[in-house]
Amino acid sequence: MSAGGTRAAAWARRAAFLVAGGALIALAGAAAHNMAETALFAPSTWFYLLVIVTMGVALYVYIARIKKSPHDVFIRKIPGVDAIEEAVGRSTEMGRPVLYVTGVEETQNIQTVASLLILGHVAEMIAEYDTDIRVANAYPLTMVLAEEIVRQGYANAGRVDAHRPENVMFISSEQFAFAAGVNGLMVRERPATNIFLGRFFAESLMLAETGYVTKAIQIGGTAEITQLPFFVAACDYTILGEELYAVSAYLSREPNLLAQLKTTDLIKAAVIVLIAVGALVATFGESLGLGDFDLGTWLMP
Amino acid sequence: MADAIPFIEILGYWLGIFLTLAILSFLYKDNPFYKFAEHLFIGVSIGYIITQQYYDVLEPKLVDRIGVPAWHVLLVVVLFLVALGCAAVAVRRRSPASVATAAAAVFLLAGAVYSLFQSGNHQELGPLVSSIDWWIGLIPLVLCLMMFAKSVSPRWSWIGRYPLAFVVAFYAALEVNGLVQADLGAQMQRSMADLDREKVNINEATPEELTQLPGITPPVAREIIEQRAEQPLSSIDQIEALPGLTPAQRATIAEERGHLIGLDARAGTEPGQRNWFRIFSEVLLLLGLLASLVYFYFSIEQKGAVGKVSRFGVWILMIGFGASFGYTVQGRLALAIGRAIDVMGKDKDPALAERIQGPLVAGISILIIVVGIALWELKLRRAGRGSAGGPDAA
Amino acid sequence: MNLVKKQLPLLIGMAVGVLVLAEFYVPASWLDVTREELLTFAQILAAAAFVLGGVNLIQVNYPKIRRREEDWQYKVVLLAGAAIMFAVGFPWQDIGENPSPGQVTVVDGAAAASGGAALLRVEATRDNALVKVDGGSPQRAVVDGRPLELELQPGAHTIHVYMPAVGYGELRTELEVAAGQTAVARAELPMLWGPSGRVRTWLYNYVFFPCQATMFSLLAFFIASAAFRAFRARNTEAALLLGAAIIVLLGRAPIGRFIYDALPEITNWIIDVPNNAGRRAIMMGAALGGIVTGLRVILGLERSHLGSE
Amino acid sequence: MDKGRVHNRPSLIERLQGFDRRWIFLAMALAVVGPLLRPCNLPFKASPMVKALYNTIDELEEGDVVYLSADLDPPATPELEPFFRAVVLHLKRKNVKIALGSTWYAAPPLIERWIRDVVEPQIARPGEDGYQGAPDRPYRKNEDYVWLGFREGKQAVINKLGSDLWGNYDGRAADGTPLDQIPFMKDKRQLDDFDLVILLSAGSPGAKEFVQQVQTRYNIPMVASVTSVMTTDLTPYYDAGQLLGLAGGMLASAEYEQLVGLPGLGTQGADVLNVGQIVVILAIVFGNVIYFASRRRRRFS
Repeated sequence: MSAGGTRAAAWARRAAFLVAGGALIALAGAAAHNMAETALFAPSTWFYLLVIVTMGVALYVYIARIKKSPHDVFIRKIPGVDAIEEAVGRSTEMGRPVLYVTGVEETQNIQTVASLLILGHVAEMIAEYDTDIRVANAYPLTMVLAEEIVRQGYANAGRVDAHRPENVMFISSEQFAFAAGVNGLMVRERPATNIFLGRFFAESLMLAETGYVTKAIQIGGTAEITQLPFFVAACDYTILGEELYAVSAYLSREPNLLAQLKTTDLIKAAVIVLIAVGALVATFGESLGLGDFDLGTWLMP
Repeated sequence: MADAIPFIEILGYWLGIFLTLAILSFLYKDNPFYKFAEHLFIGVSIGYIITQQYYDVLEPKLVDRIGVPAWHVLLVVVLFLVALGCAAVAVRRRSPASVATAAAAVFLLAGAVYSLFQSGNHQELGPLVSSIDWWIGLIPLVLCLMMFAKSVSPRWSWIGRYPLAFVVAFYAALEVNGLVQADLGAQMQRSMADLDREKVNINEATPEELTQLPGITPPVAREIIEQRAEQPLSSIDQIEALPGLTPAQRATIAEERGHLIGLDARAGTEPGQRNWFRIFSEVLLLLGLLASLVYFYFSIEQKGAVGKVSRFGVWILMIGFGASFGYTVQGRLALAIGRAIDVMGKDKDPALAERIQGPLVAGISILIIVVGIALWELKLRRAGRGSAGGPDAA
Repeated sequence: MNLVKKQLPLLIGMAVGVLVLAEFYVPASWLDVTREELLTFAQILAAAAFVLGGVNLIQVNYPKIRRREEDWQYKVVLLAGAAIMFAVGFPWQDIGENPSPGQVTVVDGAAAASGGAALLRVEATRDNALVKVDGGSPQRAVVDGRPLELELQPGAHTIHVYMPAVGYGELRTELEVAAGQTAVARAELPMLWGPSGRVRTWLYNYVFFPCQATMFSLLAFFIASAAFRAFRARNTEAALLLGAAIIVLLGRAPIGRFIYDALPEITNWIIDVPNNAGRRAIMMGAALGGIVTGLRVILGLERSHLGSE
Repeated sequence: MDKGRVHNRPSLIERLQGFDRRWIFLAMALAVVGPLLRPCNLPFKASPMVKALYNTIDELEEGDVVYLSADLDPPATPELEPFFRAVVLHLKRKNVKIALGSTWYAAPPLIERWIRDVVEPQIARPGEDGYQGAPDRPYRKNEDYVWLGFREGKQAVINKLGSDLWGNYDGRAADGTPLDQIPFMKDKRQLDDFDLVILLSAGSPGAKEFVQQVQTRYNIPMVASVTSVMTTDLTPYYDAGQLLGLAGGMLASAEYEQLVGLPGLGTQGADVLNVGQIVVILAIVFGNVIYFASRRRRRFS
């Protein structure tokens, strides 16, 4: 099996190399073909391309580095993350399930992806604690993924037998029918912990409110900023915006995710510096002898 | 013409009012009326979504492009798969049954393909099939069928990975390009602006710049331009005194005066006038932005100076969240107001509202729901189950 | 099988991602064409996903009815609702001959008309039909059980016979009459099925619309209760949030000006300065996060969305 | 023992904390219905973002064509329908042609209703109470306006509108009329060809996705009227000049109604907002008074 696996993997790598190489050649060829009529590259987009390429390269560099020495990576404490384990523990004590809501967006949404990543770790934790989980999904595709991820979480904890597929539910893709469905679940099953991670819209308040009334410990997190005030208001712990992505890295310590976090931080630092310099140049440029130079327009004509 | 509206429509309004109140009864507790309305709504929305998606997207983009009814193509694809599967089994097991099935499938397949070409309604199919465009049109159909594979059997769920991988990567790429331009680039550009932008000099400004000013509508801007062509304005007061203005315009301008954020703060009559409050605001905007970005910087422990900066950033974020909260409350209230206006018939033609009698129907609905819930609770109590859970049952 | 089951989907994803990504930076026309095709594929798949969702819901709910699980009666309501909405969404009138909305015939002789005028008689099969002549104000087509008769000036006219409700065929024609002629408009106004049909629109207007809108309006109530029971000035941050919230609430209501006339201005300033500063930071941070996650998907480093074996 | 019993009896504050929230629901219901029965018509003035929107539309000229994307569903009607009525009146007075489209499946019957009630008939009739300013004229289908229909696809559909609007709508209007037979649509092949894009957004996909996918890329003049909830999400776009005007929520719609002189649903609703918002503020204040009072008690005992 393992030999077959490696051989297949090797073939896959070769195939990947071929496809990628072929695509590149095709791209170059077609571009050359088009050169006569159009330019190879839209010059006004250079800064965007620079950002994307830098991020792509940084991602690979960080992955390599983190794989070599995974413990050298520093990430600041994120309040609200430690709360998840605590809450799962409390659920176990009370003998009540943990409710995990993956948000009301489809799988292609990056927040849903982050939520599903965190779900994997929560599922593992739950399998270890021998607690029950309920996962509520707003889209069938999300449900399909969530189910596999929960199964994997149970498998990682060595308890595949305890996984029950019907605990991962598709409620409704109609936003409020979804909220009502999850509310009904909370009222009926009285989970001791509610975890809302992913993209949320208007239903965040309904969910957090009902959860508050059922006296569950609530952890809310979304990058959908309009909903954050309500999570701040009604949840015990809140994961603010981008921290959502950081959480998945923090929990898993997985090279990929840590590299993602490091890459964003790298560019973020550059952005902070650029903005500060740009604003100063725009304001004091004339006294510094730079004339009308505007960094913003220079970067993004 | 409210009297011409068929009675069935009036009945519809009544049903709508009843369902509205049935859903609002959730506020008392979860109950059969709410559940009925909720399930009816979910059901209707499923039927609605499927048909809407079919007629507006799948039919024009998929079915019309293929040029034959989708079921016909589906039949061909299914038969093809059956034939292929049987052939594979036949080769491996050498079983006569699967050979026969495969042969039958191939025979039917040939028939189906033949009928595809021969069907009288689709005579243009021949040239269609010979075009590459037609074959490209088949790709999404195949992807759709792959997506449905999991519904048929969990063992086929891996087939669903193809459309899924396509969709996820596709949207990821769209989003990357959108984010880098609109949410990163454009915002950076705005943040690098001059902190000390001078007041708009109304003697020099373009009409566009003028209309950006509070209280200056395009007609007022035209007046200013006319006036300054004769003689430059010497003070902001002169705008109010322009001869061509209507009293309403004059009143608006008077309202928009103000040295801190109003017209006087934003406009001057000479070049190079400073707007100190604006400078303060721009500096705060910049520092607030940078501090909030520092809060979201994860590679450094937030202690000492960094801690202070990021704490300032959190404060800025919280003020923003407060603003967001205020707006959200308003939005939610508007939803309830909308329902109240609808039920009370305030948005309708008076004659129609007269026929609907919204408040009366609402009263009757409330009565029905109250009596119904009371009976239901009584029944539950008799059955010894106590009160059912509701939003306040904790 | 790993190749077919895992690597190949990933590779397809990578290829699609790179193409769509590159299209913005490389102004090659073949990339444009490819992108247009891919966009259409994505649209079709998005629509098909909704259909799949509906099918799944039926798959989930039907066993509940069969097993008589708790609240199974409501699932029957759900499935019935879906079935009815689905059935009425089909344009049944397209099967066979399409029913005509009626026709106008012009005959000689207009007994009731005064000299020099023509006559229009509207024979509508539906009592509620309305008639508009030359875009004027509508009139009932059936008056006291008798067909409407109108005098027309000789010449060209537009006649519009319709129902005051959606989902019926309408008769819209232009005709020319001479003095002394009678135009007879026979309006059948058949009831239509399908996307803009009678029953479907009725169900949308009186079931889908009020239910969905009311579901949302529950939030007005929940927000009031959350404000009372959960919204606490626990610390500096929460206090700032609260303070800003109250100012904005007052400043964004007409009453704010009566309490303190600079409140709307202060509100605008809060929105423009602190709010925009924080919001922009979040936006930029989220954009960076989104870009890296997107890149990971495109580069094939991220495969959790494909599930595991 | 006596002491203990005194302690066990719930204090006023504790009783207030256990207060049945259904009383708040009732207060809210009264706050919403009451002002509708007895309007007080407090005056208000338009905020800068709404005025900017008004000015942008006011600068359109006769014969211009706007693309109006109504990405909404029934719950958004109280906030966006008044704006739709007001802006359509404004456009009709200026004799601007309107192309309507949607990216939300829940919208089509609603938009068809609005077309019947607002776009086609004359809405500002001279001499009628409440209406100020010039009258408008009835709009004719496929001559003055076109209803293009709904297409699914989130970001994909918006991206497609930016590059190939005709392709997105498969070359035909919702009623099946080919677009090349509609004179004013002949040269409107993509969003950039329109003189202005007006967005009515109730969520995602909506104004945010339009700015991300097409506005910044093609530099399309764009204004948006959005639900209250989304407003603060979009203000940075307005501030950075990506949106030329922004109207957020019912009050903004009322302000627009006031600017065009068509007091309607928004103005009616703005009145109710006063009372409702005061109820919420009182709820926050009372809730916190109780919270702090109980905290102090706990500290003393």
